[in-house]
Amino acid sequence: MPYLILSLIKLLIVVLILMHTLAYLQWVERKVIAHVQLRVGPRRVGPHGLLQPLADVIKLVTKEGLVPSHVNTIFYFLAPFVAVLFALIPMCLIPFGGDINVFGIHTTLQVTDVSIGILLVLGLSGMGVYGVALAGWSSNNKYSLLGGLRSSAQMISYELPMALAIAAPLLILNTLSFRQIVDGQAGFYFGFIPKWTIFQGPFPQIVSFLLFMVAGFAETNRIPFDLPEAENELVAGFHTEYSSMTFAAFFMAEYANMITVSCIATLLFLGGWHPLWPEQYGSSLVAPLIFGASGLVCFSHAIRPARPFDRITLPVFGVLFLGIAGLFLIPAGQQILMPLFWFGAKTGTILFVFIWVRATLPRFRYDQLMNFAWTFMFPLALVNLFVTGLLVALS
Amino acid sequence: MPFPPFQMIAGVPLTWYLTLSVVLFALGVAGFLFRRNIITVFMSIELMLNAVNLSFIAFSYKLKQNDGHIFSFFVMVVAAAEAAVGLAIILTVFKNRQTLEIDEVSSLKD
Amino acid sequence: MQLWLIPLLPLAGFALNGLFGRRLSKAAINAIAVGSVLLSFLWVLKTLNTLGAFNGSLTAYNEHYYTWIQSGALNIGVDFAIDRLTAVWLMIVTGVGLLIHIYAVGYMAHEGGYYRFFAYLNLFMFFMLVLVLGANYLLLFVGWEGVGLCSYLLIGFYFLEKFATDAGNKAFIVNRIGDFGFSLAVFLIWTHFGSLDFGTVFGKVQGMPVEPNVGWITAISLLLLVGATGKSAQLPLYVWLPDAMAGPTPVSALIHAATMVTAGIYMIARSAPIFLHSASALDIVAIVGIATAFFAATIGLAQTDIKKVFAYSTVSQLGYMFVGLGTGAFSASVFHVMTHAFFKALLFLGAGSVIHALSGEQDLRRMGGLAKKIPITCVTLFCAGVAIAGVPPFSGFFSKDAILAAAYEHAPWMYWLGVFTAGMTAFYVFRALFLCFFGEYRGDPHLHPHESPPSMWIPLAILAALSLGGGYINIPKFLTPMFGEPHEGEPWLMYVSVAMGLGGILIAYLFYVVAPAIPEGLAKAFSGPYRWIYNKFYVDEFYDATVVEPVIDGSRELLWRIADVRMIDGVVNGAGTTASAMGNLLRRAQSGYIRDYAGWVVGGAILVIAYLGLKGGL
Amino acid sequence: MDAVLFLIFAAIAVVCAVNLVVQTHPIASALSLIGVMGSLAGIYLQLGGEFIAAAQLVVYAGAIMVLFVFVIMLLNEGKERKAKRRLWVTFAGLPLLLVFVALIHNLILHVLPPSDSVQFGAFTGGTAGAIGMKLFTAYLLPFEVTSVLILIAIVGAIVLARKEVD
Repeated sequence: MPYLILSLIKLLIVVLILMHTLAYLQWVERKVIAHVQLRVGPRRVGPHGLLQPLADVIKLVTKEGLVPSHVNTIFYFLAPFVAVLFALIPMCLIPFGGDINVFGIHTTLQVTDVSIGILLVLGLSGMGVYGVALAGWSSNNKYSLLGGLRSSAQMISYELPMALAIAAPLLILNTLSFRQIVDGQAGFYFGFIPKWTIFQGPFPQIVSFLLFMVAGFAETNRIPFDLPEAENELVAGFHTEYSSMTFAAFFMAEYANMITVSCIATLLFLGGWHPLWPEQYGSSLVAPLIFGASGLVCFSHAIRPARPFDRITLPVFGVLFLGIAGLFLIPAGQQILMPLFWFGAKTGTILFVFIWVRATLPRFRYDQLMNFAWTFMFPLALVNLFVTGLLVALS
Repeated sequence: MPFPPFQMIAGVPLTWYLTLSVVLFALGVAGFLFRRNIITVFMSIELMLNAVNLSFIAFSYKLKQNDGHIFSFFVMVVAAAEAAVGLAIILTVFKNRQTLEIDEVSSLKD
Repeated sequence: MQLWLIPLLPLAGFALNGLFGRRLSKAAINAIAVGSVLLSFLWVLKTLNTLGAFNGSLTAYNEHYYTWIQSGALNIGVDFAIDRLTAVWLMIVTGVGLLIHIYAVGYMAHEGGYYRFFAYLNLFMFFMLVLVLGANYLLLFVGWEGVGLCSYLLIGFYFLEKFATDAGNKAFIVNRIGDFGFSLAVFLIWTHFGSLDFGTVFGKVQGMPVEPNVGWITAISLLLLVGATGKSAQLPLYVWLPDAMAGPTPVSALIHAATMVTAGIYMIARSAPIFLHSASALDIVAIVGIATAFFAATIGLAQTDIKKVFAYSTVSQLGYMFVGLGTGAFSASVFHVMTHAFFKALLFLGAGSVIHALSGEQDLRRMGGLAKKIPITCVTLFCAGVAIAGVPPFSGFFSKDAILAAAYEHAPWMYWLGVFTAGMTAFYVFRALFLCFFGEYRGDPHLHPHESPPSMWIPLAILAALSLGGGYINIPKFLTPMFGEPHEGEPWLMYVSVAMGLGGILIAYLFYVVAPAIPEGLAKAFSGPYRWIYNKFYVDEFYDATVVEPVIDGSRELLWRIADVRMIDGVVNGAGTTASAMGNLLRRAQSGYIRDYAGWVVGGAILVIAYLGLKGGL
Repeated sequence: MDAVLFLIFAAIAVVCAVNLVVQTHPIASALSLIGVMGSLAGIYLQLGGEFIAAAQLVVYAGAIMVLFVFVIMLLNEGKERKAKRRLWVTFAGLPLLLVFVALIHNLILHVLPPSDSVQFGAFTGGTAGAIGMKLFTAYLLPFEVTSVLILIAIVGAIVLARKEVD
């Protein structure tokens, strides 16, 4: 069955990319926060600490995974597994680009296209709470338990505004399949305003986009909503008792969830892989320009290197970047890479916002968190949905 | 029922689905009868509901109408409401009696 | 044509006053109550004018609003209809009603429950208009019961006095008997004509032959008559009307003289086609009428309460109207209804004005010599007197004369009895008037009678004019298309009745102005009959003994002690005890453990499924 | 292929259900119930009920069971103790249940011909669109009524579970 094999290949690619993204996302986070806080961040391992993630992985794997004696073993080990599982599965449903033809095989840049993709993603990400809750409960420790309770309460509470916020653009696009969602946002108003749902008539979905983002922060237990792992109140919340790989699993889960949320936001509100402005204004030249520029920057640095081995590494990267820029210029490559580039760019921006917020905002208090969900976001989402529905019905 | 080999039948016989739903339902009943933890009993009820849903879906497949889906949708809604109220009740029971043993809560008798 | 506006306006007035009256100022209440009636009067005028009632070209007009009851063959709509009969009644009800409302503003000025009174009054107007406008027997019945209710409420208006509430109950209960007959009649009409619409029913009746002897139509007619005797206070159900005088005087005038009590007349006149198809029924109507007229008049001779006198005179006048109906002179009796509405309303309002002047005194023996003190009232009352006495050319003369003529054609003895009654009427009315206005004042010396405010005497004046000139409104001619040509009697009949009327007046003058000694002497000489008459022939006592007491005892002993306590309570308690006994047996099965119950349920389910399976041939 | 998938899902469902019954710890039961629900969602997909499958995941597994788990953790009331009495329920119940299953199974075989079988994608009436269309036309009133029901349930739950202020 070519279909099965094809899917397996795609799956493999997605997993590889995802894993590296996870690892390097963390590097990016550390770097960004460092710069926000006027530090330099990791730079020991590799140039600009580029090999830091690798080091971390090695550290986590080789560390001794110690299991506290009082935990409920089965669930203790089940929990991180569940967390990672339901963090990774949605990735199979997310399209990264349109149809492509590689070596005569016509396929889509997506592991599988389900007609109810968005619903499934919602459901699966909803399952993620079990990981946290189980972890908290099974490690038989009041801080963890509190963390678990908090996270489950928080996730239930924020799933409602999230679902409502998702429902509004779906009303406009009138489909549940990611592919059609993105197709519904193709084109431009007056030739330059992209038809993304945050701009699209009859009712631009800016409100629901913001709601979705906030709910996304809460769903992924990110600052300012990271109550389940509030160090200063609960030691480390639900993963207090976890170490080495099991801890790493939760870490991965959290970052994977971040990526999922960003992807969904991109697909649902920011027009997926559709360019920011139309082709004829040269939107397809952005990528090569950026990569080319960075390549040149590498070379310019290589002229006066900070460290001796930079004389070797920087040119390598320069060549790499220039090569990528070149790939973007040949039509075949462009046809495959352009969508990926735009998609990546938008998702990356949102991820950057995640990190930025973490570096900036303080943490909520728990009651504030709940009140915010139920007394502000939920009604707002309802109103937004109502207005959208009304306008859609009218137009 | 003799299992026909796969290549002989196209697809899965509908009866399997119904049998599955019966088995699940029976297991739900069993949970209701044998467990003594209120929450577990409650969950067995949910299990029964799910079994019934399955049979709804199966029959609506046979009849090629989606009314069954709608019924099971309503079942879900009612189950949600039931869960909310039921769990609240369980909380109050626990608050008042410090136990979840269903046999301790036998004030129906008098 | 918006007929519905006519009754709805007073209803609106009722709603406003009834709901918010407590908080409204008296001026506002007056505005609402009188205004609503005024508006509906004006609307009646406009409607009748557009329908051409005033140039005599009125034809039946019907409006259907919606289907009220629709079950099987039974189809009852809310229909309002106007024909000539209705037109007359609309004019009477709204016109006289309006005057009495205005009068009441002055009369009730110092009473408590002001807004309540006017709310009830408006409600009464609403029901009366529904009664008149309704185009089928059920609507008629609705109005019928409604006015009964209002009469009950208003008789018992001073509900702090026991006699008032008693009188209210009496009116209500006695009317129940009549309404019972009426409803039976309605059922019969439905069963035999398959409809309740006037049009359909009468249409079917036309096709039928006149019943020589008793038959269905007669039964229906007689049951209708029972209803009419209840509402219109005829023998043997007249007893409630005199007591109804416990209510405020405007009520007596409006409800118990001018409008409601004539509902019976209206109903029979409306059902004329049915009655005309049963000779015997008509005879009975006439006999009831004449008997009532004579009987009530005799009682009226000796009453000392001014309102009671007029009450009995009302009963007796209603008797006249029944005579007219019974002798087939429908138009004549409708004519009399109108004139009677004028002068009897005037009598009551005048009496009210007198009572007002004497601040609550009603006993003729404690009046006298008021002519100088309250001249306007005096004059107007005498206008009414001559009108009722049938002195030509005043209104009473025409209508009464028409009736008597018809009575003579029907049966001379009725004529003679009627004429004699007319004499008595003249006598006792003028007796009352002389006692009230002539001679010297016999009442409480400390109180100084004063003339009533204009809001009271203006209506009096208007009514006086009407009762003097009302005879020239030729109702019989107006009603000709419905009831045929009014037949002229020989002139000498007229002379006789006029003579009797004048004679009655003269005797009254002789007795109570010239030589007041004579009546006492007579009373002593014929003390036996006098006491009988004075005590109204002990009719109330007779009813008490024969009807009321047995009913009360029966309900206490039989229904309460035996039926209720023994049987019903026995059954109920028995059920309870049996149930608890069963429960005691069954509670063995109730272990209180939910899982046991679940087990039972499962077992039952399995049994059911097994049964179904086996039945399905498993 | 269909059969294999079905057997996998069914196996998971049955095993989880049995686990639900035999486990003495509520949280284990809860997790196994979630397993049942997940596998049922798969089976719904096979039967063409894609919307219901999603709803199963979102509503049942995603919301209701979370509530259960939440409450279990909140009360944190350890394992069930050994049964002291009322053993007759067990002894009478098991055979009864077997009879029950056998009866209905026979009934099914009796009623349905073994020929009609399920192919994936043979029934497409279960899409969100189709369901929504029917839900908001033919079943509008029940839908509204259920919404009222939920409202009542919310109020009831709050009233029951709120702290006594006194």
